[in-house]
Amino acid sequence: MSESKGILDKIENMDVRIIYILVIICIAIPIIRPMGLPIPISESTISAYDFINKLPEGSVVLVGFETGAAGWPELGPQLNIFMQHIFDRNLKPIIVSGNVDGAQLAEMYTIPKMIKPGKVYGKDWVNLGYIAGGESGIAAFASRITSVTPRDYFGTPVEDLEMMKNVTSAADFKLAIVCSWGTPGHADYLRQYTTKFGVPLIVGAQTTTVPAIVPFYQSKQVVGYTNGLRGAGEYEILTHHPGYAVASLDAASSYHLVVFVLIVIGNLAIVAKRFVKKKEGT
Amino acid sequence: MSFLRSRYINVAIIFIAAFLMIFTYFFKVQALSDAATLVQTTVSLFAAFTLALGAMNLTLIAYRQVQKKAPTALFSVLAIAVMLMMIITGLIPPLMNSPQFNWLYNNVEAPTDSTMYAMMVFFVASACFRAFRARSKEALVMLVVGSFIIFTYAPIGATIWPGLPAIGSWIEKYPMTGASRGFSIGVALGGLGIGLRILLGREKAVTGE
Amino acid sequence: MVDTILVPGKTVPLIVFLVIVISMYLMMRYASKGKVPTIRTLPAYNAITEAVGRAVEVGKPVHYTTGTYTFVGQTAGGSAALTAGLSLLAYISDICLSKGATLISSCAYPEVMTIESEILRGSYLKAGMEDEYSEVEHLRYVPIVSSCAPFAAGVAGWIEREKPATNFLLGPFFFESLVIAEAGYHAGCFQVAGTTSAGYSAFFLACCDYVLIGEELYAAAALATNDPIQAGSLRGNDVNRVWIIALIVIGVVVTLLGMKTALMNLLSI
Amino acid sequence: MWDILGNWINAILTIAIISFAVPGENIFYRIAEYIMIGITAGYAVVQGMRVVLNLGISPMMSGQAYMLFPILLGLLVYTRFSKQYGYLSRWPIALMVGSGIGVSIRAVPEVDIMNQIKASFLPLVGVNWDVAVSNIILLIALLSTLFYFFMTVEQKGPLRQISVVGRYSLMILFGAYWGSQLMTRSTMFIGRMSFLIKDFLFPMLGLG
Repeated sequence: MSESKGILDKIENMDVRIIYILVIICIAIPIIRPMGLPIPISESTISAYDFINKLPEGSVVLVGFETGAAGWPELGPQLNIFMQHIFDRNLKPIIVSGNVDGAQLAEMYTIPKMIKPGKVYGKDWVNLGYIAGGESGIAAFASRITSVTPRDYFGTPVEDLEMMKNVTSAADFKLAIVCSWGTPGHADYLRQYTTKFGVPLIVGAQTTTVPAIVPFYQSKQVVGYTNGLRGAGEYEILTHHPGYAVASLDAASSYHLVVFVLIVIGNLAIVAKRFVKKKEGT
Repeated sequence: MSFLRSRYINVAIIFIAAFLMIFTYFFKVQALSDAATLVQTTVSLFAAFTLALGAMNLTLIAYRQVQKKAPTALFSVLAIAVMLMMIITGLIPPLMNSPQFNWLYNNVEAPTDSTMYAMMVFFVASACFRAFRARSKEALVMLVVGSFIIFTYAPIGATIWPGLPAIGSWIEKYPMTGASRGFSIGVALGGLGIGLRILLGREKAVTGE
Repeated sequence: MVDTILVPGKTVPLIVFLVIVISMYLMMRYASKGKVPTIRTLPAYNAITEAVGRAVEVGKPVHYTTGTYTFVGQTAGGSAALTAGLSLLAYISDICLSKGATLISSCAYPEVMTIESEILRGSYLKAGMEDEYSEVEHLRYVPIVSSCAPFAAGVAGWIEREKPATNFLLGPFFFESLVIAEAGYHAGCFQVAGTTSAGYSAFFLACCDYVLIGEELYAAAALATNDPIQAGSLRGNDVNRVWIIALIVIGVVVTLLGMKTALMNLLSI
Repeated sequence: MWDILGNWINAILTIAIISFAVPGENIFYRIAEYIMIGITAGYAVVQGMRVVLNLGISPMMSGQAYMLFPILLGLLVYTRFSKQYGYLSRWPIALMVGSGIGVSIRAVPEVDIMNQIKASFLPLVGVNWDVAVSNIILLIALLSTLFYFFMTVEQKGPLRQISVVGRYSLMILFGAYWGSQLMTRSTMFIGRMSFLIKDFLFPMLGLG
């Protein structure tokens, strides 16, 4: 009896490093050899896709790269596929970021990959760079764009950009997309763009913030959202551009499975221990 | 000049700035809206100035450590050296866009930052192992809900049984939305309360003694 | 006149705003005139003394952090939690000094560090030990600039090395919450945590001995400062909660009666 | 050459930080920790300079002379290092705090309170029974959670029961947050592992 109890104790107080090594292995294997599990498409992704698909050509869309390098593995795939869809539909994106390095990430990782031949900077898309000052900065940007970004990311005065001739405030945006990993995030965008100027909002969410976004989606303040890497994968399938997200989701699945098994083992150990105790008691 | 040190100046600045922002949200008066935008531009500018404070404090700490020959001094000097490297490459024209700067960003800043975040994968797993144990009824609720949500978000859930994500989405759409609303309404009220206390100068931590 | 300058669609929000602010102001005034509301008991708040006692027993320091927020350019919720965390810092520092424990606080922003330094110095002054306070020894500055990763790394690493006996995490947190709380758990710290973010409350429930969930953090701060104004503003929250609950119930009943559109139109002015 | 060196540094730093988990805190992690602190601080300085240049100095040079005033006020931030004039640094901070509070609380009644209340006027009749039951559950969760946070009322008797339901609703919320954590965190780690395996290890071994 006491021997089985010893094992159970050991399971309950397992060295965490065993868990850590398991995690590394279960994520590495599907990266090396993907399994290609099917990806069902969520309603919220479809509603985001439909909204973008129905915008008239040439509409100005604000895209908030509200992430740093660390959030990129999750938000990058979403931003990339949104941008690709935007370019495919001949919409005109304005890139901004309230994060110090968001605009740079766009220049380094998104534009070179997603740009279509024939698109001209300043005419078909612009990058207005970093907005300092958190929500205050966003509020100022919304009411007059040049008040916080008089020059774009490359140092050109905004008035000299052809696309910005008729775009002076948030009232000229037909849609705002925000992919954020903290502040500024969907809440700031909702307050400053949606409630103040009535700009429809699509959120490219981190999965962790989805529970906070669902209430806004239910109350129709957010027209659609994509859920992390999973959402990016769904969007890649919807737009027929399967890429990084689709390929990486298998690793996510295997990680979830391993954690679930760990949870089950932990609980079985507790239940078994109670059972052993009871038996010893009688 | 002692009146300059009084905290009432701070309170007055805070109050006027906040009032301007709130008033122009509800009412349209062109002159005040322009003033509000100017204040916001100024705030953006100030925020940019504060970005350098971290570097200054870091240098100060490193200096003190070197002076005291503290055991961490060497590490602090390393941090300062890396910091200077980043600043110098950043200043090479085109500002913040030189190949050297981008190289540093790409190969040092981005990987350290994102790997640190990625470390959570371990901590979440081990914390799950510990948190999701049915020690009490409350923990049991968390465990069951958590498990359904796990299989709602991971594509493998639907492969195992399509019912799993369906139940998970239902939880997300109804009971969780309800609780989330209740929680955030409360936090929003608390935030308003503190905002009001700061505006009235009752929060000495913010306005100074 | 009012019609011409009021932004369309903002009438009801303005009324709600005024109702909340005025009711809160009135409750604060009542409280400051001596009608201080009682705050319900919070086990996590009562555990603070026990936690400090633990540190005295084993002769190890107490670690404190308010997380990676500052007052500048952040949301109201974050500022509120940070203010609450700072109030609790003053309270906990007093307890530490009276029991003979050393408190070390980690902060992420220079401006927060300045404020914490003032708080700690004040606390030492109150205990008559002002000579023993040193900013270098009792405050750790771990800068955060564009992300909280360096802060998380710096604090977690320090906890692994120094193994404090008690770890307080009270304030607004981002992802560093779990990194620090896990490090504290593995270092065997007695942990008391509290934050206003739902996501990070969940983390704390897993790793910490006692947790203040959401508004409980504000309540704990009011208890700690013994400030009637703070207690009054909690009462103000409760008063507003009453009408919010009532409005939801009325709305559901009106919807049952099939007159939802009229009500929605009324509320959208 | 630089590309290869960069790739190596990238990989070494990544592994050094992961080594905090397995085998545990060590000298390599510590070096990476301080490099991280230094590089982010440096990045912020340059970014700050650029904003000051774009937003303050170049408009000032091109005619908007009044921008000199905010620039000088902004410099007051640095007086905090002086004992004598440290109080001056509170002024720009006060402006930032005031404006920050103003813009965030002005929309709270609408976004976080009214719109959420309006979205809770849910139909209980005239819809399918399953939707009706679901809506009732949502309302119970919402009202009981609101109830749980009554702070200045000692909760006894039936009030206590409602608040217990509220506590369970909160556990549902927290359970959901937990579940969502796994996805985000695994995604970030997948990003790093993809780099290590596909962009570093494979090319080195001459694979795929």
